[in-house]
Amino acid sequence: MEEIRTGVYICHCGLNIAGVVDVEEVAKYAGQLPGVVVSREYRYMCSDPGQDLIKDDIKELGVNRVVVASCSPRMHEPTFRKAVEDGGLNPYLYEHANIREHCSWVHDDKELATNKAKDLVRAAVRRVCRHEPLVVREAPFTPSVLVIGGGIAGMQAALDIANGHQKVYLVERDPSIGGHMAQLDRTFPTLDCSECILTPKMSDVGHHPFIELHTYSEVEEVSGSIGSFKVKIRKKARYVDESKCVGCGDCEEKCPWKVPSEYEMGLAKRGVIYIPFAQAIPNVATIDGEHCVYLQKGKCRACEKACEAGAIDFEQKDEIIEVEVGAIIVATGYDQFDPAVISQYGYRRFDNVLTGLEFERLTCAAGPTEGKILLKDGREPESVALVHCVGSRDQNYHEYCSRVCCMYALKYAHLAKELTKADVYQFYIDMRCFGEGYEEFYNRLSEEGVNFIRGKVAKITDDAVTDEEKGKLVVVSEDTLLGKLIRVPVDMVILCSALQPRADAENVGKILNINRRADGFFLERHVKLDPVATPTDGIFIAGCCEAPRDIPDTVAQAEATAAKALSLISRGTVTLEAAISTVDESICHGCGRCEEVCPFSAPSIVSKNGVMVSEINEALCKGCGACAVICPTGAVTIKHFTQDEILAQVDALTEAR
Amino acid sequence: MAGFEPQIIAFCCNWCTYAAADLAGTSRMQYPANVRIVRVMCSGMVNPLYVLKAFEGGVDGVLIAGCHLTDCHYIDGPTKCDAMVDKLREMLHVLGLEDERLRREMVAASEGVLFARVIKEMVEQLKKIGPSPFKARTEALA
Amino acid sequence: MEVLSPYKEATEVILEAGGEPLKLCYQCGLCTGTCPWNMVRSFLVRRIMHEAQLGAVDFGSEDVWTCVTCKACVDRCPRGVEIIDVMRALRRAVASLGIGVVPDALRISAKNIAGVGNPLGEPPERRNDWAKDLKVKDFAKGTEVLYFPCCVPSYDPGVKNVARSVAAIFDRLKIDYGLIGTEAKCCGEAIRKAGYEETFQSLAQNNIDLFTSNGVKTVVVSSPHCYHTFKAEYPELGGEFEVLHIAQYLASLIDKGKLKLSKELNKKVVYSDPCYLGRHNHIYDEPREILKAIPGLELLEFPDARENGLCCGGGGGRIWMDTPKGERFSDIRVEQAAEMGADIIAVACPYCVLNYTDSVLSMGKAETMQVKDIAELVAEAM
Amino acid sequence: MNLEDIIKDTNTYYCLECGKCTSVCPVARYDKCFSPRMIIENALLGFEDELVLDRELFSCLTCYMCQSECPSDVDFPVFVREARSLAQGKGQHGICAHSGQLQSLARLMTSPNLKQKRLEWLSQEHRVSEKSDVLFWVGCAPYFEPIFEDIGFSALGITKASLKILNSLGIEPKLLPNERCCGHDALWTGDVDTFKKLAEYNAAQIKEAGVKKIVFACPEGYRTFKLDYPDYVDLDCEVQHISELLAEKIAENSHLSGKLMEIKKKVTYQDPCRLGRHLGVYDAPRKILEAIPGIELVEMKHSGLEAICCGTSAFTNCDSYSNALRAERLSEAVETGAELLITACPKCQTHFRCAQVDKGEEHRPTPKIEVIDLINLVADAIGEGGKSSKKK
Repeated sequence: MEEIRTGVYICHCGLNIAGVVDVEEVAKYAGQLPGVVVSREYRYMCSDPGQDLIKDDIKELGVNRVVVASCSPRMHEPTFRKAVEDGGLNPYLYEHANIREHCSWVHDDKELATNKAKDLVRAAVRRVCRHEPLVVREAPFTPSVLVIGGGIAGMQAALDIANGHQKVYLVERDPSIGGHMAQLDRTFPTLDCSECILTPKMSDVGHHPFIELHTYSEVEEVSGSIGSFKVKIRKKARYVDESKCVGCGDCEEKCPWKVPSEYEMGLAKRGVIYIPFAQAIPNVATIDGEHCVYLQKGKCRACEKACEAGAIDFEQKDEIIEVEVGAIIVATGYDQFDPAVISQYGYRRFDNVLTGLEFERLTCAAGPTEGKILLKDGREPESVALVHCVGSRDQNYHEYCSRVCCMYALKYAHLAKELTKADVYQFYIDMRCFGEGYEEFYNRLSEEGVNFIRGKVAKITDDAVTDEEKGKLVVVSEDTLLGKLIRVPVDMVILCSALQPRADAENVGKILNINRRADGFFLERHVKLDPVATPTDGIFIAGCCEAPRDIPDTVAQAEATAAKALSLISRGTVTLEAAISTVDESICHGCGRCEEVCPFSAPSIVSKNGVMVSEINEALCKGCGACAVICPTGAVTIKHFTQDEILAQVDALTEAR
Repeated sequence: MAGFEPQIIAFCCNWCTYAAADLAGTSRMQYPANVRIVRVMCSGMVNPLYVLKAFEGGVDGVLIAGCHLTDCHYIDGPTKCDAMVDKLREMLHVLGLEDERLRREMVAASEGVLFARVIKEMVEQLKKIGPSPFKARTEALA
Repeated sequence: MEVLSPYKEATEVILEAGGEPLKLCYQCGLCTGTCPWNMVRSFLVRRIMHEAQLGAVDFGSEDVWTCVTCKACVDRCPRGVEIIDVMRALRRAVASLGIGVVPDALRISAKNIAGVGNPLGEPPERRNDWAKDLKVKDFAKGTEVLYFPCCVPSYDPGVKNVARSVAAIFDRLKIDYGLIGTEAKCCGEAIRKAGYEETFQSLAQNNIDLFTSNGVKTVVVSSPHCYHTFKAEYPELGGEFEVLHIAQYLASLIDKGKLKLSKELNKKVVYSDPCYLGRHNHIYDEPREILKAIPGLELLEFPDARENGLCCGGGGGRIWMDTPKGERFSDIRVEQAAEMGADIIAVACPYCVLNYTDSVLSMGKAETMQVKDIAELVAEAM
Repeated sequence: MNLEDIIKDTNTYYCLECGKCTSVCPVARYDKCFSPRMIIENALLGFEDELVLDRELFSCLTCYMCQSECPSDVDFPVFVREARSLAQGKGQHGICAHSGQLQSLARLMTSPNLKQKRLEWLSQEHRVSEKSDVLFWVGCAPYFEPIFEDIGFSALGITKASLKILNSLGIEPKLLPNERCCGHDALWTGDVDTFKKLAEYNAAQIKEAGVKKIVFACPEGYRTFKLDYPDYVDLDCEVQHISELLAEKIAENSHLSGKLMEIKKKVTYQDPCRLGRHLGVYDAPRKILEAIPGIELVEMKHSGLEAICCGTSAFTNCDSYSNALRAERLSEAVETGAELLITACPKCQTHFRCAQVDKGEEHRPTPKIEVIDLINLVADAIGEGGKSSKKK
């Protein structure tokens, strides 16, 4: 048997660890543990000189096992494995002790923290003796990417990848791509027209030879893992043959049934067969099966008669398409917070209390009022109030700052000023104008004579107490700078509603097996250093499905995910988990419990020399360990997490120091 | 039971609860130093023997914590872990061990606050019920 | 310009006295906008929070004593600041630590409560006199229900009928109930909100010991204030009883079919949610169910009902303090009720009875409008 | 004890290296690396490390097949047992089945102030008596329930059946609320420390209970109390397997025999090694089977002194060889044409049931036959009648 020669390295992490844990004492303690030949402490083990200590000791002292006690292994285990490998050892002959996140940062008592650090190091030393060298394997990477969501984020990511001549499957739930950005009129702070900058991109996506676009489709099932995800896409029946439809719109005209248009935020109606908006991609009609009188009641077919191209196909059925991709980009966007739950704001009770997106449609030249800001009764408002932080920065709804509302409120203030002669009042708590050109935009609006009132609106009422208030909506708030309660009578109130996670985010998370934060948005792998990756390898997130953000940030994120996906494709292979299950055939009874319990179908019972035993398909095994727990005989073990290794750690932790 | 400091071993899944404990650290949340974490890849990887051995070693409480049912990196690890814990609890019950000594939690990666709270609660609870009945065994052996 | 220097010691006193959550306040002013006082006069809740954060509170100001603890602001506060706790802490700093002056009316009530166990200064031995002729039995071990009427119906001749109605209902339904001995004292809810923490502690301890030694398991109360403190505050001091407000108790009897109301009442009735029943304890439906069970009764709703209900002005110890004409919330309520054409304002709280009755009288509406506790209406309808 | 002492104590010096042991050894038939002769030879040559670090040391079933053939009367099972205690000292404990939970439970039971809840299953239908001087040994049954649920085995079913039989014989036994593991498995896997502690706690409790006789439904507990406890603790108590007690009563023609209902079944009987070769109890179970009307007993190819072990001992080294051995034994049972395989040992039952879950060999799947305990069969034969005796 080889002699165990362990090297132990205690990191100070500046004062992050050394400020609480007595690192010298821990190193001294580790030095006298069985099998330890060298024990050092160093200011920053992750630095080059720190890593060199390990490499040198391997070469000079014949160290053949390494323990580093520093930050979380989720941070630097790969770093030190690499150092061990560079030193000439197998990278798995390494064990990490977490004495920062799990020790110095959570305990301020120096003695207790030092003792805990000693215990953790002792356990790591005991465990590392039992580590075996493991071989890292590679598997081919399928050079294609699934992008979920056809808003600006999804489109940008898809275009970047496709322009690199790699295959993209872009799946959009709605009949057209474009997302929320297609509903916007102008964009802050430059006030350039949203449509003008978006439609060329939409058109590119629609015609790109490397993009396979599936609109009116949903991802139904995802299996497999990085490099080889198998995806089932449900292409919902739109009852229109996409290849025949020319997008003339005759059918919608003839359709006798009208329903509120989602695109127009319910401010206008659309046909049951419809093209959501003029620039829709693909420019084909879709029958809304839920409302179609023929599909529901068996009578009508007016559209069929109107369609010269003969594109209507009532026999169409949902179709399941299966594709294989190497990586997935999630860009599913956001929902607008429904302010009706804040009863004192009177949304849906008062005609002229609008949400941001509704106002957006009013200002749009192609919108229901042809770009005129009008009250329900057709008058032009003489005064407009903008209420900030509706549903955000409020623990009763969403605790987070919704990030874009201050800026879009300024944009609305400008549009109201530009398109009407109205007085504009902004009710804000704090103005957050942090982006490029944003503070300048705020200055510009101040110059334009917008009234800024610092205070969270308490209620909106039509209960007039003065003649001036009669027939108006009265916005009640404290002006916190004056220290006075004020009542501002206005004609129109715009509620700057928060961006919130999509209603189906939970379900999407389940399908993709990615986590969500407490606020309901998708969780990034590391908030600062890995912001577009998820903890699941090969799945990336871009745009508002991760948190509220504006268009520039969304686009930047989308490009980042594209770069991540392209870099995986250009590498061509993925590293497979080395710490996987293995079977000792001399012990196995072939009972099949492992086969039953495995969610990845890695084990199967096969005949070996006539005897039925379990065999592990290494490409499928993820190393979750369920088979080892269920195995009654002890034939199955998980490499690197063997019973022997974990018990060594448990035993060491229960021993006296 | 003055001065009694319970000893806890926590088996935490790499993807959720271990990350939650990291987050508790990054956010500098203070919690009692009575816990030692053993990292496992999945709560479904926790063998009942690990828990029994920890009790043999004289710990006062064991925590098994991992992803929520639908968050599992390996699809259904938490469900398997629950089934294992149910059986194990039955045995520990026959042994006369207080139910509180084996705690099963689901703590997502974002729930650093919850992790710190679970540890605090567990330490308080164990302080109330006192040392593990198996502690005397290790003391008798020593 | 007056230069303000934050007074650190005062902040510490407030934080120590239980105002910890105020650190979270981000000065949005929603509390001020929500506060009913601003319908009648200026009361800048937000500014008090900021003063308290900085330790720059003017303890001599009447603002310290203004809050009616109706909880409208707390429920809406985006940062979850426990504004009532902060107000209580300010008052405690004055009342217990002597930093400022306690208003006279409050000081007298506080003295009465501490001295004879009721705010009215009545002799303790006469606590159960309201029931003298009713032969209500004394609570003894094994009695099913303890009825605890609150000091106001016990002593105030104008409100006695609330307690007597409950007794009448219970007798008719043959409910096994009793009254606790005259050693009982004020529940202490309001005096605690008024800052007299020590008085509260001693009242609570007295009542807990009394209930426990008599083997009380279930207490039925007429006052939402008693309900709140028994339910939410006594358990911390070791008093765990099943507490039911009379509205809950009667509603469940109606639901089970045990209480049937047969006598018609052809009146328009508007129900005013007491803050301590509604916002503090989320009991909105039971009183309405009771009223709906009275045949002939037409139930009206105030425009600001339930979660948005307007306070009568009597919470937080304000019931003992003078509120000048023109600043009384109860006047606003009576005016609203009159506009709606209501014949009766129904309430479920003795303080509400006091305040509304006062308003009806002072506004000269006694001919057309009555104020009744739901127990009174039920007793009449049986 | 050192290796030399062990060799001395077990007659190993007299080994002639004839190899008869290996030739009759059921394990050696499948596991070509396992040879009792080689194990002894290593010991005699003083190769202690080779002896104790070899996983095969824990493969021996201690079934006593070899000793019956040994011309020098070498007590190989005891030799192995003692050698394992040396191995334990070097951290070797064989391959523990069921993750080693059962071994761990035994160790946990060495805690002094244990307050088990091991009798919660007890219900009104069983009559037990605090005052009785007969103790019924419940054993591991309450702990087995969750572990063996998935193979449909209920150890408590045997315990309950035992109580039913004892009650119908007019015995209302005493049960110990804090009985520990008897220590059988600990002793046979060389964990002598644990065994000693368990024996001491049990002896003290039994003494305090003031019982005269202990009845077992488990041959392992029975063997341990009868042959091993006397070496470690001072316990003056009669011990008996329930099959012996029952056979006795049947022979006395007590009221039980007449009451047995007819069960028309062809059955075969597995002699548990502990009951058979260890303690020589072969007849009692057969007498009982004969006494049940309708039961036709057919013997397997190997039975009685030659009976083949169920294949696993002390839940250790339950490997593919032991599984093959078990499959062979099941084939023998099936070949008799019996519908039921009767055993008198709960552990035989777990192993036979477990094996039937396994896939066996590609072209010869593990034979299937229902396995039940003798005690359950008798309890069935008593039927509801068992309860009527209450009136007496």
